[in-house]
Amino acid sequence: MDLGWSDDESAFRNDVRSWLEANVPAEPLPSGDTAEGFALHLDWEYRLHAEGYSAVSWPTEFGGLGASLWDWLIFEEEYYRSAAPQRVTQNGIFLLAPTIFEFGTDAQRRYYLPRMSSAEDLWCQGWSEPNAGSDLAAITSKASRDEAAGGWRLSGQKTWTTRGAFCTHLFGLFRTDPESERHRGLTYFLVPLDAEGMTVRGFGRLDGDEGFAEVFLDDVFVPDGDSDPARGGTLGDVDQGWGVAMATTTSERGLTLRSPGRFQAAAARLVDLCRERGLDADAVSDLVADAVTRVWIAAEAYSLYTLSDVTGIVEGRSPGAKSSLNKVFWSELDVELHRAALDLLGPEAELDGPWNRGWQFSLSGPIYAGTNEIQRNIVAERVLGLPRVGR
Amino acid sequence: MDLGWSDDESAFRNDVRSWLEANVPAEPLPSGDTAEGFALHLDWEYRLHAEGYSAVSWPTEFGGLGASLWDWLIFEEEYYRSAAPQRVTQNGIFLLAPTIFEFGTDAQRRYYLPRMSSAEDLWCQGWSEPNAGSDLAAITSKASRDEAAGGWRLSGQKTWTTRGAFCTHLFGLFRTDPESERHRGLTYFLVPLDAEGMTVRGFGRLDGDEGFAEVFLDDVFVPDGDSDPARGGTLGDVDQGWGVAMATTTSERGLTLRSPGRFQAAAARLVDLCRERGLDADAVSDLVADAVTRVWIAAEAYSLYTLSDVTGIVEGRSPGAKSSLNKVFWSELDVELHRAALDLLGPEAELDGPWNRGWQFSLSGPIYAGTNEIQRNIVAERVLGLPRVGR
Amino acid sequence: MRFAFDDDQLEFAAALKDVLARECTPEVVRAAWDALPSAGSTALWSTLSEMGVVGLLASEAAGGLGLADIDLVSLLFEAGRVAAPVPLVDVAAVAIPTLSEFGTSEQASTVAALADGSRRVALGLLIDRGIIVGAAAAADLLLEADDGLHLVATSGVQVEPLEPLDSVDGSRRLARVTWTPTPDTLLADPTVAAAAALDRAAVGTAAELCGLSRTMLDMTVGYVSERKQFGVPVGSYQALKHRLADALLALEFAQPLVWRAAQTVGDRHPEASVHASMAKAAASDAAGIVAEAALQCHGAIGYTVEYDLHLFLKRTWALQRRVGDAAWHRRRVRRALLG
Amino acid sequence: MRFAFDDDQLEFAAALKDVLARECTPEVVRAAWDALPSAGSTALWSTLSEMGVVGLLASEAAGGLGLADIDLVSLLFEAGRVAAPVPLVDVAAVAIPTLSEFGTSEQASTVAALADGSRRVALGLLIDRGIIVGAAAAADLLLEADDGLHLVATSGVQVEPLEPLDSVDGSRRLARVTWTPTPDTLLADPTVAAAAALDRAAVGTAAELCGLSRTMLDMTVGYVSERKQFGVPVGSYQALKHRLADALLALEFAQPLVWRAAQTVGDRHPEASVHASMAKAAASDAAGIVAEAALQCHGAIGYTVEYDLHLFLKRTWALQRRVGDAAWHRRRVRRALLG
Repeated sequence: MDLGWSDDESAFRNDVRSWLEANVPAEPLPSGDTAEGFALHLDWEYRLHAEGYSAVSWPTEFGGLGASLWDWLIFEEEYYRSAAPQRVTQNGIFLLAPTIFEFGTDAQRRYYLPRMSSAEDLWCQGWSEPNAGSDLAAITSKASRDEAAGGWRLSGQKTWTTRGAFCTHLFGLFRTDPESERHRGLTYFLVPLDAEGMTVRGFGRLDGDEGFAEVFLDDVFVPDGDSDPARGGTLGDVDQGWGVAMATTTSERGLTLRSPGRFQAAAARLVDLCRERGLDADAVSDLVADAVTRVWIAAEAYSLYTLSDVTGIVEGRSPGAKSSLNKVFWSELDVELHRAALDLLGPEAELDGPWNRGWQFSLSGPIYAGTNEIQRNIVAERVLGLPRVGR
Repeated sequence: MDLGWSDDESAFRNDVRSWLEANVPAEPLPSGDTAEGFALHLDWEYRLHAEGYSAVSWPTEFGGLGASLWDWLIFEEEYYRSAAPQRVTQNGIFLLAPTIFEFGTDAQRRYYLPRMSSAEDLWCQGWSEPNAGSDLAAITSKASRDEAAGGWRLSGQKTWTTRGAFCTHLFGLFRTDPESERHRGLTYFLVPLDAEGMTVRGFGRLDGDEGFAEVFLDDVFVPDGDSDPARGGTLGDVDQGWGVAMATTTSERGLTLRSPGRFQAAAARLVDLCRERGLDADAVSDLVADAVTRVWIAAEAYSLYTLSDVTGIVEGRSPGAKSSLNKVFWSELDVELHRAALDLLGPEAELDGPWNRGWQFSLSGPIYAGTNEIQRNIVAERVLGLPRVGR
Repeated sequence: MRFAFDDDQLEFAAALKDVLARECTPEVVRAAWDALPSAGSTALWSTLSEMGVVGLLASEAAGGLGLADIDLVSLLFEAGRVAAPVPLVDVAAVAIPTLSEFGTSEQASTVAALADGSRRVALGLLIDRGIIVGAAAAADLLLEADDGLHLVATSGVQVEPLEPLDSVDGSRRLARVTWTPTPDTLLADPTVAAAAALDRAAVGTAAELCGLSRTMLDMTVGYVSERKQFGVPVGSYQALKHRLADALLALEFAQPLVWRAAQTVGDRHPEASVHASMAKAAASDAAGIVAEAALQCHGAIGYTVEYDLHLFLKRTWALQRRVGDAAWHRRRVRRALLG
Repeated sequence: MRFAFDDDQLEFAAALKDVLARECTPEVVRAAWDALPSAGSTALWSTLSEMGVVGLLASEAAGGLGLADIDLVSLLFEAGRVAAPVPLVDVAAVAIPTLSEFGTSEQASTVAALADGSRRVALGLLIDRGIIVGAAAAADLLLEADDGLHLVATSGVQVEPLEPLDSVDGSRRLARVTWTPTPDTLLADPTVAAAAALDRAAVGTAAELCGLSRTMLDMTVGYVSERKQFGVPVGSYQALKHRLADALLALEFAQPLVWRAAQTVGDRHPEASVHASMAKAAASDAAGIVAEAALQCHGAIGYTVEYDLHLFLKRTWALQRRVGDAAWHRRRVRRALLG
């Protein structure tokens, strides 16, 4: 047990903090899930990249700083503490990139990663389809072989694609073996959204932002493997896309998407709100104050749990199915955090401000990245070892 | 809507209250689930019966007062408010009797009911078997035809029989069709525990009382139907026991077992405890006081819900599957009630007193009479109409 | 003892339900999001006035039906079921009986215009920290001050709309009012009136929350019975079944508290305020439970504005903490219980 | 930064686990229910003393191992796993370090006898309202009064056993002590000592609760994987799966708070008391959640005293509210957070 940071780590923290203090916009940017807001967020991404801060843990050749996992945690803590803008590049940097690192060829890594960290390429995910949500293996979008052209022709529909309307590329699974069922016969594709035959339609989200898109593919050509990365390609082996995708969804559920810094910073803002509102002497406030305290403790627990996970990873132990515990915990913590905020606001909770928007966004946590029902099944079956029979 | 009581009803309430004030033992009796305590409870049953109070809603010919459902509710309210002894006859009076009223012959009603209300016959239930708990249809105890003797020979084992060691009779299901499976081919039997071949073994319960028994049947003879009620018999048609039993379990889950008076009286005792302990100025007490208030509101809600049910029954509408809502609600209310009490007691909660005993007993509520998991399935499928497929 | 609605009440509610099914479709609710300044749906308000719903509690002399709070409560439930974008609670459940019972004769004389739908009142209780819904469409405001309840002409005070920070429920236009109370606008029995108005607003809001909950539950049951994943309807999974069973449980046991409170508030029963608080606490909690279950069981589709669920979710989130949230009302019960 | 136990700690815990599996079977726990006056299991106490567990925090000069709170915490977890009926928290986690650090030299000199197992101390903090566990088997009592912590000879005070109203956990013999504090029994730094004793008792109890929880969870997973109803293991039902997943979730996220607190309490970190309170609050809540899930998932068999589960349930219910319940500890965190 060593709960302190090394001198180098502390120095890194100071650098990051100073830079953020000098550079984070004084006024919060408008939501990155609207067209105007997205443009402003892109500017921010360029500035991060110039400093090597857009993907600190990546090797420098790909635009990162080659930082350790510990430094990454420190960066994230400082990032959220400074209330810096949301990362509109997160689907690429945090979800796709780990898969490219693991399954991509050298050519793919060299082509895609620098464009991703510099926000030149903006990736959205194409997992869900109208009839394949929780049941990802029900995918029907298909890719037919075009032997002559040396590639595939993609057709079908993807939906719930966050910020799809503002992105440049899509990653997702398509059925390459027409005879196959369920998770067999799928291949992982990388597709530019400006390819011929692609149509993207944005639509509205609960919290008022136009953050979702449907993507329609009509005979879209994608070349084999890494033969021409600029036109897209396949990632990993043909018909083996399920295994490749699972690596991505694990990172979606695990450490990378939800760093503890986010919840500690949000809990700190909740504590500020609580102080600001003042604790009057009556019992309502006591109840809310207890809820605020619960949230604070939970954010601490999440942070310590992550430190324990990172220690394990650094020492070569894999968290495995336990990442499902993480996902359930942070998503429900986020809901409780915003519930406490609305309770503090009382009749003002219905105002369309940051806390109510945050509340609505928090409610998507238990739904996306594998519903919490599915995560609890995984915990029960793969961590506790309960029998799989039945639903 | 009429939230008042008639003059007759108020007069009945006054009579009951006066009688209870004069007769309820000043000191609580020792638990009726121990041998000594059971004997004292039997004395109490005799006194109730002498007044017509052992089964107020039954016709006078069977030992009741012919009271309306409203009068029954009033009686129960007063009974619990007075902290009168638990009813050791409840398995007979509240569970078996409704089935005898519905499925018994005149001869059976005339023989069994008066003996039941007078506590001469003491009934225990023989539902569960070692491998048939929640899954009642998995019963393997069997009854073989003895044509010559005009009856059946019963063999098998029943378990979790509350107060079985102190009772005189058992009711339960036995498999009369050896070829049958699941809920087909079962028959509802009434069996004296002193019949040849019966063995009863008591065993200990969580809260320290010896309240459970296992009952072993080895070739026990039971005559057909109502041919010789003193030696037992069958209730309803042969091989149709499942339908007969369901009528009983509905009443176990529904109104009869858990009258609102019980929870209102317990909530009132909780409020007394809260006042007695004093509300100091700090927040812990505020949290507990809020929990006490929640319990009080829930007890009120349960009472009103029951008034609505009874109005429906009186006017000829059946509550049906909604009785599963009742069971989940009262059993979880009872747990919350005792949790609040233990929180009030703090470090003294671990003392083996009435509140801790009550806590332990309350935890059996979500288990017995159909686990709350099964009740929620029923609510989802039969009240909400969700699809039955799957588990 | 009889704890059930009578035939007249059931028939009126059924008739209203039919009318609302035609005249308050989700499209009508959506349209109210765009109406500026929002008067909610004016066509619907006319219909409700003509049916006698608005003036239900007004005396026959004032053009009303002379009925009681208990007669109105199941109509408010129906209004909640369709998320009706109209101020039934403010006008029909609160202003009309409050002015009739506790107003000066001049104030009481405005009731006829309220009952026939030609005039509206919006409610500003202290507990809502000065936030008023639909003030711009109201001729008068029923405003609470430290000395009790006042009836103030909207034209005589400063109304500041909360734009752009309006309600998440786009059919609700919020404003704050700046005014200086003077004795001439006080009701005849101002403090009793304020207390009664709070109770009535709480019970009326609770009834609407129950109606909203019922619809969210119905929509969800419908959706999960149809939507298939892994080859079966998602509603056949036990986790979803139990979550929806819990949602129903919360709603079913909140409703009787609301009906009881409507009866006793109308009767001026000594315990009426406690009953009103039990009702609002239980209904607020139940609606919150139902709303979260509904969104979770819908999955991503519930998270889009193209799908109707969000209309009900947002109204629910607004009303949950309106006229006191569950914790506030439990505290009121607790004070009665424990001192 | 390294948030994990080191190899020495893991090996010691594994060794202790083996010993306890042999020497602290459920039969040993049951036997402690009948020992009068309960000294818990004296054979087990000897073993633990010989292994160095009891004296882990005592200096080597006092016959101990000179280790720190963080080294002891995983051993307390193991003791919790088998519901060990011995006063490890009172003696090893609290009395030894408290007397060593804050006692007079005479008081500190008793540590050697505590470390070798020949002498015991029982703890009476104000927060436990004077209820002491195992006072009759203790030579001395570490008693908190308004002026701080005292070390008092048991023979010099009046010990009233709480029979017949003893603990629901029959291995715990409870007593109340009547005494008049005098300055000569005070520790050298009495108020700091009292505060540190509370923190250590909270963290130690939290660790035992985590161990108890782990066992209840393991027993339940085993049971529901075997027990069949409706033709399949009951553990294949989603409702049970999710309930046990929630139980695991509560436990997994409580544990790191407990480990962290053990480290910072040993370090006399300025935030140590807040960390201790977070640990006890989370562990008390988690243990309660696990215990209820375990009983419910077992069904009727969990409700019998012939089956071992009840030994763990009852210890859990006792420790949950010992040394402050979850609400008390959250309030302490809250005061640090919000003032």
